[in-house]
Amino acid sequence: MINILAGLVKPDSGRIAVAGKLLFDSSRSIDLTPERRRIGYVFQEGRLFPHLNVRGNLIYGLQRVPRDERRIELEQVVRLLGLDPFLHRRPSDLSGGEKQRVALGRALLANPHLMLMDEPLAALDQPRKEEVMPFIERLRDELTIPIVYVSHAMDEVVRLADTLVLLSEGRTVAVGPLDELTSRLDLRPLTGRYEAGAVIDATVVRQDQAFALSELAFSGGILQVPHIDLPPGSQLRVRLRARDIALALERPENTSILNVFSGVIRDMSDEPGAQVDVLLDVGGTALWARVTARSRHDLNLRIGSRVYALVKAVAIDRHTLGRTSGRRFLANKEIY
Amino acid sequence: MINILAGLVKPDSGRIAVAGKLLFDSSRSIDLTPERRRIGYVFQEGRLFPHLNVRGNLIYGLQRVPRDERRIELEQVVRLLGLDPFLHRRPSDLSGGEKQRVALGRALLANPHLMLMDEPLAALDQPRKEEVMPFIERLRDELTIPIVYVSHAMDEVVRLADTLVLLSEGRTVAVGPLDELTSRLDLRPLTGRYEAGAVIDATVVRQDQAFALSELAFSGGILQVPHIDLPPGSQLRVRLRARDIALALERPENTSILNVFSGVIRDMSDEPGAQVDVLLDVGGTALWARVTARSRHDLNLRIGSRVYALVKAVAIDRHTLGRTSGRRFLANKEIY
Amino acid sequence: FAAASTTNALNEVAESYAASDSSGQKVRPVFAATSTLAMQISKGAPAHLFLAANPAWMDYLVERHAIRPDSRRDLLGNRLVLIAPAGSRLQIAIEPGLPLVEALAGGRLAIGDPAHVPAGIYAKAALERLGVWHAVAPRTAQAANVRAALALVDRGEAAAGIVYQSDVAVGRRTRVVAVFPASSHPPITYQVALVAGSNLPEAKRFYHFLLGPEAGAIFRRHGFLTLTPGS
Amino acid sequence: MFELTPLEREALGLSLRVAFWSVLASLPLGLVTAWLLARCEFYGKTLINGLVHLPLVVPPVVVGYVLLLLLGRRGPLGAWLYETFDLTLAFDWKGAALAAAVMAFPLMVRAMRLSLEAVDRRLEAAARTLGARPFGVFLTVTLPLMSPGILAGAILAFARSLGEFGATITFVSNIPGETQTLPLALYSLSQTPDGESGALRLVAIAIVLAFASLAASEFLARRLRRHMGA
Amino acid sequence: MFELTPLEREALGLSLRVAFWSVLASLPLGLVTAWLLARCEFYGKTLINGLVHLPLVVPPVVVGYVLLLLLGRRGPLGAWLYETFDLTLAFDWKGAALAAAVMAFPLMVRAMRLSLEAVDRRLEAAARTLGARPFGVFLTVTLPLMSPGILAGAILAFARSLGEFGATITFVSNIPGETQTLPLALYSLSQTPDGESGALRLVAIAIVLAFASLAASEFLARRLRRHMGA
Ligand SMILES: Nc1ncnc2c1ncn2[C@@H]1O[C@H](COP(=O)(O)OP(=O)(O)OP(=O)(O)O)[C@@H](O)[C@H]1O
Ligand SMILES: Nc1ncnc2c1ncn2[C@@H]1O[C@H](COP(=O)(O)OP(=O)(O)OP(=O)(O)O)[C@@H](O)[C@H]1O
Ligand SMILES: [Mg+2]
Ligand SMILES: [Mg+2]
Repeated sequence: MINILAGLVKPDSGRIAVAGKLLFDSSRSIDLTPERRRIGYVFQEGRLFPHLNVRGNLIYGLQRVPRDERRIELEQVVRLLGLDPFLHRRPSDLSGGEKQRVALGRALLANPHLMLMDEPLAALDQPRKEEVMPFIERLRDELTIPIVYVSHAMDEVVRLADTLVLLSEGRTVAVGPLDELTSRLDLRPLTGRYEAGAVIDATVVRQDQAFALSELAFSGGILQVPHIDLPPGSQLRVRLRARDIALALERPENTSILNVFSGVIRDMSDEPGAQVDVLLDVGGTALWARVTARSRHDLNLRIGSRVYALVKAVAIDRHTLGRTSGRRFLANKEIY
Repeated sequence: MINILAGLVKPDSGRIAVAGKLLFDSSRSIDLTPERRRIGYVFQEGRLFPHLNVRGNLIYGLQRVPRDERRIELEQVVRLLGLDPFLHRRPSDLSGGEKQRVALGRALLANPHLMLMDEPLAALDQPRKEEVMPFIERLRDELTIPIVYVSHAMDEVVRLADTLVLLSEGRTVAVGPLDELTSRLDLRPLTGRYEAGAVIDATVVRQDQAFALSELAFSGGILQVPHIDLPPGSQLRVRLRARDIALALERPENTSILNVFSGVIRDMSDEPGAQVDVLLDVGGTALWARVTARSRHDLNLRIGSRVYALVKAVAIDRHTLGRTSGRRFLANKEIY
Repeated sequence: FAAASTTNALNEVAESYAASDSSGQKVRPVFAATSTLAMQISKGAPAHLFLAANPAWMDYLVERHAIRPDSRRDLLGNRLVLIAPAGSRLQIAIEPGLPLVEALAGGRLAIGDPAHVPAGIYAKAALERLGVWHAVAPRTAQAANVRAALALVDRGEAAAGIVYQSDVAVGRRTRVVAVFPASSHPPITYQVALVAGSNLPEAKRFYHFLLGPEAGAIFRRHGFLTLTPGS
Repeated sequence: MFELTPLEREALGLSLRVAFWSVLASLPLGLVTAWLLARCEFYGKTLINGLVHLPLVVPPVVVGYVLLLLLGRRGPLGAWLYETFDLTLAFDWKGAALAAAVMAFPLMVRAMRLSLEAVDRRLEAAARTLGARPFGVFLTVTLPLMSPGILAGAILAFARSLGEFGATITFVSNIPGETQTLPLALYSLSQTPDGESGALRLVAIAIVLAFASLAASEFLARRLRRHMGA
Repeated sequence: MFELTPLEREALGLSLRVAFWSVLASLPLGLVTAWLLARCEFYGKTLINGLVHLPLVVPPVVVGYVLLLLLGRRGPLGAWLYETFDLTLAFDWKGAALAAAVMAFPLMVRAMRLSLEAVDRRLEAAARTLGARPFGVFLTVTLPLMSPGILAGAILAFARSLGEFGATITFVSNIPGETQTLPLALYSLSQTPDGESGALRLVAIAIVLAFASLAASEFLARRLRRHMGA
């Protein structure tokens, strides 16, 4: 699929256009070669050139961009991706994470109009993933290139994307803003049960140095989370997993749960089994909570009930925080 | 390290013995060749023979075991691992998960005295991991071969192992029962912060069909979890992550949190930052809870305080459940 | 074992011998360069008779006691001819100081390698005796055997060549410019001898047949001169 | 149409026999040599490597001469072979096969060495842990995995053997029915004034043979590759 | 000690020159052929493959004769070359280089083809997405990646060229200083009754040469491999 975008595989029929430029149109026999599409492709397996050192790999694409069209320069990318220490090493001497950072840089330096990332983290283990992820976030935030990010991993998608295209068995199932799609009950089988949750947009309002907490404002109130190194006023996106939110009928006292929000039940999933997902409206923000069917019965939860959402501050960790990026980031999650 | 056990790499010095059989002793110049060690090795990359079909791979080791020493037969392994559908396929036609199942079977059929598994799941993506994991659990439970399981992934280790050997930078840091080691505060940097928690042994006492819940008894009380398909009386092991447990000074009413246990604070971590890990004694069982430093202050938590542990039932999922296996399962977690 | 240049003639002789010989014993001729065969005989090749195009190799074998010296006879003779491609206008008479280099007009003279190919050795001797070897030598193309030299002329690659008369018998694209007088070079002799250690009576019989008139007629038909007293 | 004369048939049959046996006989030694060069580190490896490649660099006639010196009935090795096994190589089709084998040896070893170097040694380690002894591993894992390379080497050597001339004529001479292979028959014909048409026929036979063996090798290689699941 | 006679020096120099140019000149065509065989599917591919391998199967003398027929001054190609470029190949060292190139061509193409087939095409696709045109990809990615194979092929061809005899003597005959390469000089000497000692000296030179070129190739291959980071 992504190979078709890059021009490496020719589709039977269809139309591909990027930034107003027609790349492929079967009905008009237009088929731009990969090198003329100006699409930067970050491959799952890195695909660095083994016979060139890191610098050689980086400038491979840059050299092929006319001087006056170069908006991204080597120094900038080296700084952005922290590539300085191994500019003169060979790809075979790099760790997996370093390799992917070089692959990112190489694609960037071709000054593409669009970046394609095909599961750039899939081949990495968790620590390596954590190493590369911030660099992708920086690209997204500091450059103005739209990115198509393909991944099976919902946590990556949630952290990076604005717009989500859900593909299943080769067909597009849904397209829309990330928080909208992750909140939709009917897409739950695709967005994942375990990872199900809602994404809220928030602003840093205060840093509590004493307890190393940050206070984030969103339309439902103030969320306290472990310290985030951002100045007050920064926009960010927080993913609250349904499984981390409990419900209560009255505001609990003397618990370690710092975040308690009042809201109204808007919807409830109706699948068989022990678990029920409950959609809340908390001051205009949608939140999902996961409770047991027994609790629904015990607490007599119904649509329209007024409840308190209990959110543990410690459950909100780096995995679920991402800075917003102004809708420039598109991600696909493909399901087999 | 694991290659040394298998006899593929020769250590400078030391002694290796399995089941009373001396395999290597540098001081006595004993060094059994790999083929005489009778150690089954499941490799990270599968290493199936590409020129043999699945059946040929499976019987490769079996053929080399004298008839009267064969305790494990082909049919048994094919059934155990569900290999029937692709017995006559080539490894190149198998998915990653199927490959690892064949690799498991191949190693088993060599009728080893000990199984080595070197990150058998590391090369698989999450759905594939989920596919293979139950088969490994079955091996562990239905055969009497001790298994050494090497992994960086704490969730795999927790699900499979009884005895944990923690290695860091080539040195053994700790050896002991899994639940003991995962509860130790000083090992927290190695066992992982995010995944930190306690492992408790429990017994199925009742199945609640109406709400699809299972009730598990442990020394601290009754734990309600989403339905587990085990008959009452089954032993199992549950991992409760610190981040899924909140604390309260009084028993909260009208919440969706089903599991509330009374306990006493035994220890608290004292690291800088927003989070504090609290060790509880709940009726003789050790539990970890993670709260914010602010909550510790607000609730005035001290060692000896009596508190309630709040455990969401929905947080206890397949990832954290494993059946016990009577201490036959050893796992290493290696940290760089 | 026989020199390659006698292939056709000797095959025919062998056939006629087989027809005449009551024992039905067949001769198996083996053809290769004289030098190759001589070396093989000296290393114990299972040969009975040796027909050499170059007496020097006979001497070599005599020294090594590989042949029976008393059986050594001059069997055949040959003439050297100067040849040119059929289409060429080359005309020259063989006489001392002949203007061969000029006649070649920048082309080359194909000869056998004078180091070891008998025809080349004779050609060199003849040109030396005519006093032009020194001038011609740089213009020679030295082939690995007579046939290769002939092929060079045949293909028009070389402007001229010196080969045995017996070799041009059927050349269609080649024309004989002149025959070298016998006086211009040492006599060309093919010698025959019995290989030492071969006591096969049939070998002896064929040896005598070769020296006899019937064989001589066949050889003459193939352009050789016969040197045996019997003919 | 195209019918073979007895002489042609004889030469063709002999060529095939010589090439077949030369390949078959040199396979084991080729394997051992490839193994030494690919897997072992030892003093004098460069020497072995050089020796193996020698027939490629030295003219065939010289190789034939050296063989004659060593293995002729009066040569040191030849005399021993004759006395011990009553085996004569010189002037025998077996000698022709030997000459062809020596000339083709570098090509065979190169192909085998390449394929051996490409065998994943981790698969061999896996076989050891499954109870196979080193030689068993070689037979059941290494050999099957390098079989495409062995095939390529064998076909290459076969082709080279079919064309071998210089070493053969020098070592075993040109004995019809015994050592007169296709190239030697071709030589004989080219030495006679009116042998051209016969020579051309032989060239045609050689070419057909070449194409046939190549086609066979492509076919086998494809089957092998399918068999290996690649 | 060991001092070369002028004849030996001449033959050695000529051999090196002939082998060098034969390899250099056949490299581009070898690459194209290897590309066709490894990357393209077309009707008649088996034919091309067969033609390439022909010099391996057919005796060298025949190859030399065919060259003479085609490229001699009266041959169809030869006449054209002569008229158009005033270029004569027969009796010239350039002809010797051509003969050597033809004989070594199958070996060179095989080595190149193997290495080309081993090149990861996904790297080429990556280069395309980075803005390189197909030919640019070939120059900057494919060629460097197959360089060890090209080196191996070139060295093999060089060695084979050094030893080439049959086709050379038939096509360009044996002209001292012009076409008398080492093997031809060696052959000449070996065929003379008392040339043995001289022949042995030449054999020694050939062997030294073989070892030198092999050592050079091993050295280069190791450097290349290091360069490729493998
Ligand atoms: N031109 C095409 N038209 C329709 N379907 C195609 C086309 N090309 C490939 N496919 C199908 O798409 C499937 C895989 O495509 P793709 O390479 O996008 O996999 P993927 O989802 O990226 O896999 P992974 O996520 O593991 O990398 C193939 O199995 C193939 O059947
Ligand atoms: N004989 C030895 N003695 C001491 N250290 C060794 C020995 N052999 C290997 N090592 C060290 O162990 C390190 C890696 O060993 P090992 O193969 O066990 O890695 P690993 O932890 O399994 O890696 P991964 O988990 O990614 O597979 C090597 O970097 C090497 O330095
Ligand atoms: Mg993909
Ligand atoms: Mg490992």
